[in-house]
Amino acid sequence: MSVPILSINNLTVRFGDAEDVVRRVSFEVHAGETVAIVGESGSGKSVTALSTVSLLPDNASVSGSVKFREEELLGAGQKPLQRIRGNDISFIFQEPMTSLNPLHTIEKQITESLTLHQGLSGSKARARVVELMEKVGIENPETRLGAYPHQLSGGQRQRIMIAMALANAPSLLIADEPTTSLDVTIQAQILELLSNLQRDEGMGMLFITHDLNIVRRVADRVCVMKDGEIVEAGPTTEIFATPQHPYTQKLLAAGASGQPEPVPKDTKVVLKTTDLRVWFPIKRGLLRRTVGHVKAVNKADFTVSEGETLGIVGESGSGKTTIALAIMRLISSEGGIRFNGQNIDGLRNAEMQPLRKDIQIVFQDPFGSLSPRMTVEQIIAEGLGVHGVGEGQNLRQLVDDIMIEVGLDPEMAERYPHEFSGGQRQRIAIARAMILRPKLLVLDEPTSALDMTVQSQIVDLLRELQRKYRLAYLFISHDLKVVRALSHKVLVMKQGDIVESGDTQQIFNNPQTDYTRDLMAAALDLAAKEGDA
Amino acid sequence: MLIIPTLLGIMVINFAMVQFLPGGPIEQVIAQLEHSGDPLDRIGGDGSDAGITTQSGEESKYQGARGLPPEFIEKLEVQFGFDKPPLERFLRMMKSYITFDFGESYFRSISVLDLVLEKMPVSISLGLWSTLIAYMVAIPLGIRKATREGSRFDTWSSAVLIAAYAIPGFLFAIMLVVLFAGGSYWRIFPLRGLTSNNFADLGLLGQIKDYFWHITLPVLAGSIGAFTGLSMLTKNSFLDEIKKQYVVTARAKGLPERRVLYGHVFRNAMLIVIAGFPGIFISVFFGGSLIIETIFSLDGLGRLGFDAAITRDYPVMFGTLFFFTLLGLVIKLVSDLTYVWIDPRIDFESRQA
Amino acid sequence: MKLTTLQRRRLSNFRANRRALWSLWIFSTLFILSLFAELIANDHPLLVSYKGELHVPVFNFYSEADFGGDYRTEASYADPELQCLIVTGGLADACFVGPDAAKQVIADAEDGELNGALIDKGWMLWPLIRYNFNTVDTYNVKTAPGAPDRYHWLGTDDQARDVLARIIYGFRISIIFAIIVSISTSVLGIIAGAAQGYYGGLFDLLFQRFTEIWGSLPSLYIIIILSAIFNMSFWLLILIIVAFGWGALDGVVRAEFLRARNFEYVRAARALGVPDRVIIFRHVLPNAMVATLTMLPFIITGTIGALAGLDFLGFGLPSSYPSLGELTLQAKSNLNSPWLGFSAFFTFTIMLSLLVFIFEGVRDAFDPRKTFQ
Amino acid sequence: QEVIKSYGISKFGELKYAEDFAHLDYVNPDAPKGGEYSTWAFGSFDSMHPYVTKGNSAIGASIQFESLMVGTSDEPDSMYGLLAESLEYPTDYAWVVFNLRPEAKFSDGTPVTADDVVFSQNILAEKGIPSIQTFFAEAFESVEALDTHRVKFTFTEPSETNDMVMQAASTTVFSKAWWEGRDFADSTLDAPMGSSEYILESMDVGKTVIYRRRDDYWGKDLPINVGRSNFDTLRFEYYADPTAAFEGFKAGETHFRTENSSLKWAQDYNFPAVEKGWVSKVELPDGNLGSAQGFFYNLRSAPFDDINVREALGMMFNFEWSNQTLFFGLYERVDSFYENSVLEAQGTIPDDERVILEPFKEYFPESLFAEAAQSPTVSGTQQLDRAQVRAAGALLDASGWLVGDDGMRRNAEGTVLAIEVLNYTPAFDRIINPYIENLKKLGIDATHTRVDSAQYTERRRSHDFDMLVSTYGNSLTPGLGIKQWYGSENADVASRNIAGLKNEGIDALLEIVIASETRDELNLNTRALDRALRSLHIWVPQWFKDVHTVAYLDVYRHPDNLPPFSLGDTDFWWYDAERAAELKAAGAF
Ligand SMILES: Nc1ncnc2c1ncn2[C@@H]1O[C@H](COP(=O)(O)OP(=O)(O)OP(=O)(O)O)[C@@H](O)[C@H]1O
Ligand SMILES: Nc1ncnc2c1ncn2[C@@H]1O[C@H](COP(=O)(O)OP(=O)(O)OP(=O)(O)O)[C@@H](O)[C@H]1O
Ligand SMILES: [Mg+2]
Ligand SMILES: [Mg+2]
Repeated sequence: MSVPILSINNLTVRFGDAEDVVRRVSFEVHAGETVAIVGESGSGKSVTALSTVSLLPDNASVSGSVKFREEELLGAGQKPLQRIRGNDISFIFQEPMTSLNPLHTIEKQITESLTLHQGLSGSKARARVVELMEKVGIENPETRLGAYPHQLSGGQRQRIMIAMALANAPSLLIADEPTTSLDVTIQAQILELLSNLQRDEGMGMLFITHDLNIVRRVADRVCVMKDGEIVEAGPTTEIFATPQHPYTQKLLAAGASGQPEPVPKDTKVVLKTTDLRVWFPIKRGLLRRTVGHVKAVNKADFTVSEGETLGIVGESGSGKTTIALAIMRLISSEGGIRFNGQNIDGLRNAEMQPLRKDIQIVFQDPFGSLSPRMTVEQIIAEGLGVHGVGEGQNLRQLVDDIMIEVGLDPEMAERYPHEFSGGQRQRIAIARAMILRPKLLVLDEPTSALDMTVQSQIVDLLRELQRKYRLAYLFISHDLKVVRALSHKVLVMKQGDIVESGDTQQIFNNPQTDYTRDLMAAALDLAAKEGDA
Repeated sequence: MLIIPTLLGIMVINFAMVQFLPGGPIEQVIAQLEHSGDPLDRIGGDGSDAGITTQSGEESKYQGARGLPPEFIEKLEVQFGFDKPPLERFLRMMKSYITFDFGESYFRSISVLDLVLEKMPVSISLGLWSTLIAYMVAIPLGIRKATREGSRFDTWSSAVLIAAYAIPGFLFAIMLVVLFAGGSYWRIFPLRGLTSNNFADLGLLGQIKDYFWHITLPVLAGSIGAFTGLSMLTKNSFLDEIKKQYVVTARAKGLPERRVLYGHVFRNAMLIVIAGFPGIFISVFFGGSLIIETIFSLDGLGRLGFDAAITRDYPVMFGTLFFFTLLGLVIKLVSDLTYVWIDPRIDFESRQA
Repeated sequence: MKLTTLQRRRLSNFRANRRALWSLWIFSTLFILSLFAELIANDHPLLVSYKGELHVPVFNFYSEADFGGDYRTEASYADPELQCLIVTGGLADACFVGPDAAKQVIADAEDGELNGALIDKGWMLWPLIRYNFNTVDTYNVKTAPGAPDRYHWLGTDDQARDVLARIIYGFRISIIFAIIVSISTSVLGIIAGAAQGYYGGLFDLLFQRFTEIWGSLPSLYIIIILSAIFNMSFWLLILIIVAFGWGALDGVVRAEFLRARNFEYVRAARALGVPDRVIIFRHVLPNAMVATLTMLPFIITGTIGALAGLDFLGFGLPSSYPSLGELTLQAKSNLNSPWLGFSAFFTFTIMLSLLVFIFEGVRDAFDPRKTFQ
Repeated sequence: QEVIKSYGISKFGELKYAEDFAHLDYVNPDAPKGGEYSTWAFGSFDSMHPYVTKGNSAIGASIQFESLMVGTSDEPDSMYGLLAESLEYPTDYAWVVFNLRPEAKFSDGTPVTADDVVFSQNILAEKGIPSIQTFFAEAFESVEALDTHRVKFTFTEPSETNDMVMQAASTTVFSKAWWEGRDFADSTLDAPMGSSEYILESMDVGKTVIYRRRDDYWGKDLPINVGRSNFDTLRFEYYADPTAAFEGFKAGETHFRTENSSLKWAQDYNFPAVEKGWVSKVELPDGNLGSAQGFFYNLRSAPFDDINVREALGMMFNFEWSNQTLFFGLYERVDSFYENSVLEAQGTIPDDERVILEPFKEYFPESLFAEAAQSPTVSGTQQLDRAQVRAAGALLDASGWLVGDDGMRRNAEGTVLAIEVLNYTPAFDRIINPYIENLKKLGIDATHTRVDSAQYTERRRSHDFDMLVSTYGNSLTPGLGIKQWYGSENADVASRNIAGLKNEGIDALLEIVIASETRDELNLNTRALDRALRSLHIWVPQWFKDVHTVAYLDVYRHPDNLPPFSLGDTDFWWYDAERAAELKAAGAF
């Protein structure tokens, strides 16, 4: 075979004086080939990826060798790295929410790479940007050019990342969980796009994901990582058919399954919305006059009862997060919101505050939602202090317990958020919400960055808590499998409207609208491919 | 919108306050007539020994000159309008202010507006160039310090900056004068003024050269202190931002370091620094430079303001106060708009919902 | 008090920054020393033995009559005639012969005998520097300002007062002044700016108007008015400077808060039900502290500078106070006495460098991205 | 009534120069014309009109104007005709007529007429500097033009003395035509037209002002003008900072400098130009009356109503040390209100003074007749003299201010003897602070308070002070004005009687001085007054300077014998063009 595009040899990474987080990792990626890295959350996948083009923070010490074609990248100067970055090797970061410059418009951020490496500018660049945005499935791209990242939904931001990465037709694409926030339809579209590129341009791809379906569908070879080491590697089919390492076996067997416990009778309604509506004003000009609205949520009516899980699914950008924020009263909305029989739509901040103990949220962007200057312990324990929960108990003990429950090592309690992996941060966010034992818990894509084993652990935990404390969940996810495993009822959203709602079984087995049907089909399609393999 | 009530409030409060001020313009006239009223006397005096005065006043030419009779003071009171009750005075003042009539100085036959215009060139020169230079030097320097944190360059530049800051402004200015304009060392720059006496005869190029030749020292003296704070602020703001995720993204795009810093980090880090610009400019402009103006014998708003305060020249004081507050409010508005321009996430709404 | 691991880490991180650590040590030493300025620079001896009895003039009042002289007012210990009295055990007749002759007598009495007669020999223990900040040295200064010599290590100012003694006392007063002012202005400025930026809306609008009105008050006038009503004093000046100083931080903090309140983690904290007050101080403030922490050493030295500036304009502390501002002013008007300028300059530089380095260390210690290095 | 007609006038009639004098004694009649005189001025200017309160007029602005008659620098009070050729007045001094010189012209060539004089007098009375204004308004009944060149001043009442006549003679004359349509009370940068030899050449507001000598000056050949106004141009450069000004002088931007800082005089004149002899640094004698500068007590209230306290405090001011250490020995002690003149009382009382003072014996301390005229005690240059401190202490003891166990002086009621020295300029800090320290040694709780000038003025005028520094403005020919300074009627109003002196004996002596009929009589009476005043300890006298300390580029020349009352740098010095060329070639400027 020809020279590999990327060859990694004996890569070892350490932060400060701590233990190695990546140990003697070696693998190669060839042109036109896709190598998938799967593995436990926190096992060093992202760190490995970042170390290829020296993007780790300064306190990381890296040893071993990373070669792009024949060029050694470890210890290379700024110049060659800058030439290679973004042009030859493109990156899709795990956390699209925090990876975009908050003060630059979408257009500017995509154009930048184009100008830099291809010298495109002006209308040509703009045309290319629009084309790229269309390719990644953003509707009406022209109207979105001037938007800032905070005005986009999680999935939209992720797609912008992807568009940015593909802008220069790189020879190697390193994609760190590129589809976590995408609904299945879009996901399929993106994967299609990637494989086309691979076919047409001979692009190599290093693909990090937790979604084994995707791995099975796109990857030529798979590396399985655990605790910083590659425990097993080989052609996809081989690994899936005859996994050797116990961890691989466990990983393949895992997955959210089962069904939620039926809702007990005579339960109280915890949350009820009537005609909930959120329109974001579009402001222009020096005086910031409102020139129109982004209609994120129109007329949402639903109820959630004690011990019940309401799943919300729908395409990216359909308003799911917005609904979640609205019922949390974190953005202004119109329409009624009743929580525990109390109208909370008109409440002031201070009046809301005592209620917050009972209504908690896990944000879609876990990194952004963690205060950078607080340690994990402080973050998790904060709610306890505020609401006087667990008074008289050893707070540290409570924190340790919950950390273990979500699969985090209590040893890490004194670290800061930026010292964790994506999945670890997600679990911190879950721990923070859970520790309060709220009556209603809103989970916005809580499992997107988790590997299958941890994911099922979390699902079990949620079920367990629901059973014990009769918690109500509002569960937002693109992963229909998890939705199915957890939800009693499901809402399907499209462009701000609830297009369908009903019992989980009914929606899954007998969708009424075309949109839902397509959604299910796409999911099944993937599943089918899984079957093929 | 809210500018008018604010202005009104400012005027009312200042007017009321001045009523409590011990010694008014009349005392000042008297002090001046009796040779003890030069405001500059307060800043180190005219270099004479105590009690030894340079020029005797014109008054002494008149052999029979006497102390001030009470009628004269009554006359002054009428002249300055102090025979009327404060409320009436205030209302009159506000009425004329509405039409932008700021009245005339007590001590000079010139309208306040003309007075301000007369001092403008000096203040604009000092304010504009000092701020510009401070920003143009301090920001890149701060950024460099941030990227090379802990290096020798960082340490040394810190030391120099601190030393520069630690030299009291007036001492530094006077050192510049002695070293570069005086008669003992290098005579490179002029001692005084904004332009040469033969300014009008110079060609355009010559005029520009002459102008910059004159303002070099004052501007240097005026901006040196600002360097330090600004550089340090820039440095620390950058340090805070430079490790964020989006910077990694920018690097991943293959942007050269400069563009990462100036294109991406800059805007995020510089909110305070940039948003502070109008404020700093205004403060330098409106009289932060009293000492510089004095040492370089420049006649600007700094001296005007100080003189007005010390000599109790109320029309000048209130006129300039009104005028500058108005300007200041507008600038504040602009600075609020800059916030939004720099960071589109910013709004000024209440966060109750 | 037990430190959590985190605090210990921060501490060790601060320690690891040797420059900051050294600065802190030097600064504390200087400051603590200056707190005992009376024992270091004073025109009263620390200890006097007179006729075999010990006296402590630094703390107690003794009249000249107590040492056998004739004034009942406080003894002036720098006076050779008084020194002669002490050494000779109160032989007034022998001593009251003029300063130069008195010195002669003291030399004579060294051996415990004066003109053949045995005397009750006394002695004096002087502080390191024999001058207080307001001591006018009429004995060892030919012309003022006097150049550094063995009596006055940094020379004297234009009133024949010892520069070093004035710097020691001036350092103390400036630092105390600056620390009180900085802490108060920072706290006020941060609270005001934080509340404005965080709450926004009507509160911000009204408060902005208030700060505008407040900021427009000419502080010079306030100082004139107040100093006419009360006597200008240390505390009054602090009050005034604080009252007009907090605005500087207010604006910056407000801007930072306007920005930071939109961050996702602030939203998260609100979702958690954290009260506004706590959000402001625990979540937003630490991340909006760059400006504040950077500015703090400058606020401190700026305050010292402001004090100096006021002294310069003649509206500062009463002129007998040992102020660094007065020193710089003298330096300016006496350029041919460079020791004044150099003393002032080095005092400022040292003070400022130490503060800047200390605060850099503090900043680093609290920077999460550095904690594990 | 007899009408006297004369070419000149003086207080007591004696005139040094005869009617046909060729030139003033102290000028060099052959002085060459030409060259430039340049010096610095402090601060800034914004007006060219020095005769009204408004505006800060440029230095030398009055040089463009002439008065009816002028004085000389070697006589205390004589005046000779300038615009006026002669004057006529009756023996009761009820009016005066001036005969103008027909050839006198303003700078635009229009003649100076009686109308202009009338206009000038009236406008000054109406809008001039207030002190002149009110004086004029009170004293002058009318001014009228008798014909084009004769003008008559009529006074409100006849008088014993010719003060009013001399006042009228000093009237500055403005052009009526020029002022047409302009308001005299306004400050203006449009230089008003005058008639003198110099005219404004150019100016740069706040920075430079230059006057030029006119070739067509009408009075070039008048004997009084011979040898004077020799420079072609007079240039005044404004500096807001004294250090910059000195640098300017060093750098040759200005060429003449009167040094007022003893420290600079002693230490700073060692720059190259001095060493090379390009700049001369000289001390020229100053025969003017020494300024009566001192700390004045507020006699109106306790404790300064007690003469012992005043005397004691006076002993604590160590002039010798201050002069030596702070002023490099440049100054002389003031002991008299008429220092440096024949009006100063000396030694023990001579009989002629005794005769004058005897009737008012009861109003003065006994020492007046027993001891030498009160002079401040002389101390060592290091510390205060022990005897002196003892004496001061004894005085305070005698007045009941006794030292307590804490070393402070208290009176019977237990009040501490506390005094405050009021000040407005930092320049005095170095004088006051050491004095304060000395006072503390006496057991007095002394403080120094510095306020701004408006507040200072207010406190002084409302008599809200203990001690402050002031200078009493005296003249070699004391006249009516002295009542302002020392008269009881002025003690309780805001006037020049700052100390608040109220002494019937002094009041009587003032009348005697004013009524003096010959110069000898005046001198004697004034000496008696001086002696009496000094015995009252109303002040702590400070110092004066009996020389002019000047430095100048070695191109200026002055007559060998300078007149006593003026330095005359812009007046009768001249320019040495040869030396100038030499220096210029050497690169001195
Ligand atoms: N800046 C850092 N400082 C210290 N430790 C870090 C840092 N970044 C990552 N780590 C640690 O390194 C390990 C590997 O992290 P990495 O981000 O590579 O995990 P990952 O395999 O991508 O996991 P996930 O699937 O959750 O994203 C984790 O245990 C994490 O806590
Ligand atoms: N602050 C805002 N200003 C303007 N538009 C916004 C804002 N926030 C969200 N939107 C828009 O509202 C729509 C709904 O966004 P939302 O975040 O609710 O989508 P979502 O369903 O959560 O999508 P995803 O699955 O991708 O996270 C999107 O089109 C988004 O662009
Ligand atoms: Mg990862
Ligand atoms: Mg979302």
